[in-house]
Amino acid sequence: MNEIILNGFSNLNTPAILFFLLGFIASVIRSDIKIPDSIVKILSIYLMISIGYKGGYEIYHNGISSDLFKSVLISFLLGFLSTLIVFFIVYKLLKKDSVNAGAIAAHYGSVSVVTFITAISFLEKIGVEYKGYIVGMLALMESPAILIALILVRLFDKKTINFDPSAFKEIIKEALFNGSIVLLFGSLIIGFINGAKGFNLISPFFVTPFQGVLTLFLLEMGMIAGKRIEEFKKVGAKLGSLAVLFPIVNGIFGVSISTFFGLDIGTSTLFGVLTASSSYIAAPAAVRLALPEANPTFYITMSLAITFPFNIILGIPLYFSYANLLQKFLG
Amino acid sequence: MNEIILNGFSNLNTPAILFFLLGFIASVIRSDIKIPDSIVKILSIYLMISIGYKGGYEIYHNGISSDLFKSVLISFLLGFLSTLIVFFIVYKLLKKDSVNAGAIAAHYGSVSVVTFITAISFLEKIGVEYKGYIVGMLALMESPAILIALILVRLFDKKTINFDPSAFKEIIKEALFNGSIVLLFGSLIIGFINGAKGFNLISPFFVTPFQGVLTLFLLEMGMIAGKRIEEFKKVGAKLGSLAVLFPIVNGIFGVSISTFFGLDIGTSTLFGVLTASSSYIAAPAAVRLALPEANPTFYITMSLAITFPFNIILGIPLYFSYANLLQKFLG
Amino acid sequence: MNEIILNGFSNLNTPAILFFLLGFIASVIRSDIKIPDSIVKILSIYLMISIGYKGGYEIYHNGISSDLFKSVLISFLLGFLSTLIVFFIVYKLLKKDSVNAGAIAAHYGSVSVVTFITAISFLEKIGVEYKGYIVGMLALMESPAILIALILVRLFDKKTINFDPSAFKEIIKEALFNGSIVLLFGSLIIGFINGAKGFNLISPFFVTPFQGVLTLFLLEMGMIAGKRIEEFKKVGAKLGSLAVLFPIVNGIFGVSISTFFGLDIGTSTLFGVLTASSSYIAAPAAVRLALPEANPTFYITMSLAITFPFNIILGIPLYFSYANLLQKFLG
Amino acid sequence: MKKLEMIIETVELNSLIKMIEKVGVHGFTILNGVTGMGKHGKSVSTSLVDVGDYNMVIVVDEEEVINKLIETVKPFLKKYSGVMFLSNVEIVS
Amino acid sequence: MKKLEMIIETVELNSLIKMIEKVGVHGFTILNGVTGMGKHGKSVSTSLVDVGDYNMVIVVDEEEVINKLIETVKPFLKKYSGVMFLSNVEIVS
Amino acid sequence: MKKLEMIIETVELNSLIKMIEKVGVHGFTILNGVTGMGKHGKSVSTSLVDVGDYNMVIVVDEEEVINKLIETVKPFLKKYSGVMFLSNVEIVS
Ligand SMILES: Nc1ncnc2c1ncn2[C@@H]1O[C@H](COP(=O)(O)O)[C@@H](O)[C@H]1O
Ligand SMILES: Nc1ncnc2c1ncn2[C@@H]1O[C@H](COP(=O)(O)O)[C@@H](O)[C@H]1O
Ligand SMILES: Nc1ncnc2c1ncn2[C@@H]1O[C@H](COP(=O)(O)O)[C@@H](O)[C@H]1O
Ligand code: NA
Ligand code: NA
Ligand code: NA
Repeated sequence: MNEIILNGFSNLNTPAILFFLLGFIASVIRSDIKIPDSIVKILSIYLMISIGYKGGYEIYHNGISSDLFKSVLISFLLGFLSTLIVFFIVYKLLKKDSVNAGAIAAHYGSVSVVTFITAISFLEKIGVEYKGYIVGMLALMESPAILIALILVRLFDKKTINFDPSAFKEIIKEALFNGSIVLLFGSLIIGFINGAKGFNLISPFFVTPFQGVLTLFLLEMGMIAGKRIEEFKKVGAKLGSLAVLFPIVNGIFGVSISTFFGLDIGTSTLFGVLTASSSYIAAPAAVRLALPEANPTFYITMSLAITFPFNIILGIPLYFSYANLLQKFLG
Repeated sequence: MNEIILNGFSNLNTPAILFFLLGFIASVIRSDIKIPDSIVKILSIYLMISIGYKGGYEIYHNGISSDLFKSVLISFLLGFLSTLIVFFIVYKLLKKDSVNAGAIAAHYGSVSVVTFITAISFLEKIGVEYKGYIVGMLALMESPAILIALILVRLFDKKTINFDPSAFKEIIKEALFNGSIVLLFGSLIIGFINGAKGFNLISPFFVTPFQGVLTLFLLEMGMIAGKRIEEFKKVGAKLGSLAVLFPIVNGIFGVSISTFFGLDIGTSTLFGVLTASSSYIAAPAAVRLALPEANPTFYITMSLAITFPFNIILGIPLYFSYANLLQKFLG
Repeated sequence: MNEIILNGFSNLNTPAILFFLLGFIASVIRSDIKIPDSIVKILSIYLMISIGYKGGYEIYHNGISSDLFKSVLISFLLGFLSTLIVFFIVYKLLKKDSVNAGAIAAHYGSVSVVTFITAISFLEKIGVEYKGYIVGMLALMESPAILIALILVRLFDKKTINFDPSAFKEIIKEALFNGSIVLLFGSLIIGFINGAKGFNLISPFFVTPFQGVLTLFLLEMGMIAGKRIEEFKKVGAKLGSLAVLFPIVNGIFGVSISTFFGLDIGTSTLFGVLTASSSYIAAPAAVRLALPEANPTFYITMSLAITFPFNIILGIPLYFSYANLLQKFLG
Repeated sequence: MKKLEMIIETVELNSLIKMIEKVGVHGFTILNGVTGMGKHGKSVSTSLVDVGDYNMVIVVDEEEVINKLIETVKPFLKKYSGVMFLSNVEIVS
Repeated sequence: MKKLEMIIETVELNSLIKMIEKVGVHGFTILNGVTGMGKHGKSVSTSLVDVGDYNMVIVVDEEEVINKLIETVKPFLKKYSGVMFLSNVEIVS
Repeated sequence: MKKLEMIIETVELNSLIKMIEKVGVHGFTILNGVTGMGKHGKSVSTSLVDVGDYNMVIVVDEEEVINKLIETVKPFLKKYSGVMFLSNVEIVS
């Protein structure tokens, strides 16, 4: 247990985390640092290209692992189960209506790109290896949970909801050809095809300054989170606590399953992080379209203002420590 | 001929070209990657400063070549002749009205900065030298074609068009003090004045990450091109084919003239690229102002969605191979 | 005196200064280079994080100097006195109304981040050391002058002005939790806490390309300054000359005080630059809110179009030379 | 001539445009960068989550066309956030 | 129903919103990216200095609410740059 | 008082402003970030090509001033893309 706490604190003293806290504080004291929307959008595109390309280059370098197909399976399994768990906790235990339960489940079943990227940085800093194709799993896990959540709502709420079929088609299309999925897979493939020559060409832009860009992005994420803390009371103590409980349960669950399937510590940690993380870009947009009756204050605040900070500050070292313990215990 | 095809394919396996294709595909399947306008504008400013500054530093390093005045002459010659060729093909052979013929000619007589930059990257990758002052020729060739095209329209369409003299004055001013001209020449001169000290100071920002920035820019160019393919039918098969024919004719023409004038392979290739390329920033803005009756679907789609991709994917290695053959053939 | 002139001219042949001039010229000849607002904002955030973080790392590296408390005192002293000087010159000698005098004084008492950053680059280029904590002084000197100027207006113009107390509260809050203050101090503290590990992580983004980013920013500053020269006649010859006189007087004053307090040449120069520089971001916004009757043409044109260019081109080497002379003279 | 100003969330803009085109108007104008407050509370636009960005769409046309458009859009606005304002206007030409 | 369009400088937007909320309207809409010319001259917005950026704020409500709002905002507009336009409009729902 | 709303392409904005200033109005307001559809088809704005960006320019003034402005702008709108809407409005002050 000492190790966990130690890692947690060592993770705190990085530029990225401290700038996240700075953004949070700046926003709470209403200081007027405003990173323009267009910058936030291009930073997020940059991070996805970078992480995808590096993953592809990694595969080019180390070859496609035999674990690949296993991992695809794990991805779908984890996405499916975590959506289900969250839905039933909110619907059955909290007695919320199925629409809000589905909206929240869609977020927790899906994934957060920046949480994943922060975890990769964490592993690289402490020198732990992981499989390059995991970036593909990130892309694979973004959309299915949203579809599963919508189906759950439909099953449990036959009367009030009548799905607009054209909206549903829109959602399926979005689930497959979502910008971040295309960008992640596209960059992965290009990184693989380009090999070392291409990597050397663009790494001064897409690789070397990466940590600094992530730091700038987390400054903005801190400000976004800080702006939302006023809404904590609207979310309530129960949902608020669940926003901490969900990532812990899902994270431990994700690490366990992938360790049992025989994956290495680094990759298992990342699966834990993916399962623990909750979406705040793809899911809110899809849910707003498909479930307009759901309350955005619930899902956006939980995902962005509680689960995200929890994961990048405490969650990541926690899942890593657990992956370590489990691996030692098993082997 | 094998060499041409080989070069063409080796050029395809670069990050820049593959991200162009990714952008194109993303846009066709309506994936929602949106690079904000403000980012596209600053990337394009960055590329111009970078290319201009490097050109100026090159001149500082290697001295002003005796070919310089020859090249100025070639620039005007090529700009003038290619505008004329395109105008008469569209006006006489295609029987389009003079206004649309002039609008299209203005685009093909002028040049594309990004096509030029991609060609520079191509030459640097395969280790072929070129003269640094050629960046100045890029700047010289941007505007004259637009003026020539307007004069052609005026000559062939005396009755319907009555030029608003104030608009014409505006266009002349724009032709001389256009943003990209000022930026290219300005950076060239500063790069020359600053010498090695200045170069070392700003190269970590303006030179080292250049390839990565170009890659990001081409991702967006691919998306812009992809968005326009629906309009292919509106453009029609004839104009569509011309959008491939024009660059080939003009490119071969540009390489030939500059080789006959005794320029080296690299510089001749770049003159070929400049002549083959068509404008999609300066020309559309000027034409929209001066020839509002011309159909933008024609000139924008041809220039942006056909000629630009053709040039960066197949054209550049083609003009290079031709420059090679011609040089061998002549001496 | 030769040294001053020499330094002044050597400072002119840097990318940053020459791109400032290019921007100025481009704007005067109405060339249409437009750097989007969102880019200008993020560049300015980048520069503040970078300068703050480097300052913090510097302190981590060299320890907190015993001069620190002395410097805090000097900051407040210089801010207070320079505001007072400017107010009385404009109010008593120029016989302007107290509202316009206060508005102008608020600008000259406060500081310009980019002037300061250009001075840091100047010192680093010629290899002169300075104390890292001076970045904190930059943050300290931004707001007090604005408050002092408002109090002066209130004292000298009891009848016409009745302060809206809620606006005043807003201004006090803004003075303390202003975005740039939070960003500068925050980055300073993080740079100090992070130490060498954090510095290595983000320096490829926040340190290495710094000079290039500054150059791009000064291109825009040049264009902004150029756009305002038409308003020179509205400002008039008297205020126009004062916009050159104020920085010289304040700069010499700032260097003198800090040298007498025993600070080193680099740090004294920077105090001179801070006192000489005038605000064009924080002060205009605050003044527009608190003194809507003041004429923005006066204070924005003076600060942005005259004092800023004067300082970065001639002022910085001037204050440095004076600091040198004074130091030799005294010791 | 009637002028219909519709304020709707950006996520629904495409659907609205489709309806407008189906009804067949002579033109429309879209304003970007719109935020506000209404029955659904304050708009919650942040740089990252597009939810809460609004657009204003203006259509000027003959009364019957506008009425047809209103009938088409009404059920949509029952479900999603948004309002419509109707006024008199003249097209100058 | 009355529609009140207020054009004010961005630096004063927060104060205006507070007044609107105090009066208690049913909704309002804010348009960004507004510039113009009026009694205070041309707006001088540049990329760096925010002075001179304007917003348009639209409130549609019953006549008495709008009148109350006008009375609240009037003294404010005496001091700061800005204008108000009033017209007739119908809320469709 | 009359309110004239003109929607024109950004490339023509400067010319329009010059006309407005020549006629001599008391003020005008420019809205950025406008797109739409009209007789000239859908606006084709992309990040790189500015053609197809529109602005809305609003002028509120006395009827005769607005009429003079309409007569000045009309031939311009015959040639370039754009429309004008006229309505009644009251300036509050
Ligand atoms: N009474 C109103 N006046 C002006 N704008 C309104 C009004 N009601 C609603 N809006 C606008 O319409 C948007 C959606 O309204 P609602 O669906 O009622 O939340 C709001 O965010 C406002 O921008
Ligand atoms: N007559 C008018 N018509 C349209 N907009 C106006 C008018 N008068 C003022 N405005 C707008 O209101 C802003 C502030 O007006 P003012 O305070 O009179 O300078 C101007 O910059 C314009 O955007
Ligand atoms: N009937 C209309 N209602 C609203 N906006 C219109 C209408 N007609 C034209 N517009 C606007 O004016 C622009 C230019 O119109 P046009 O020149 O007819 O294509 C369009 O892109 C629309 O933004
Ligand atoms: Na998850
Ligand atoms: Na050409
Ligand atoms: Na000062």
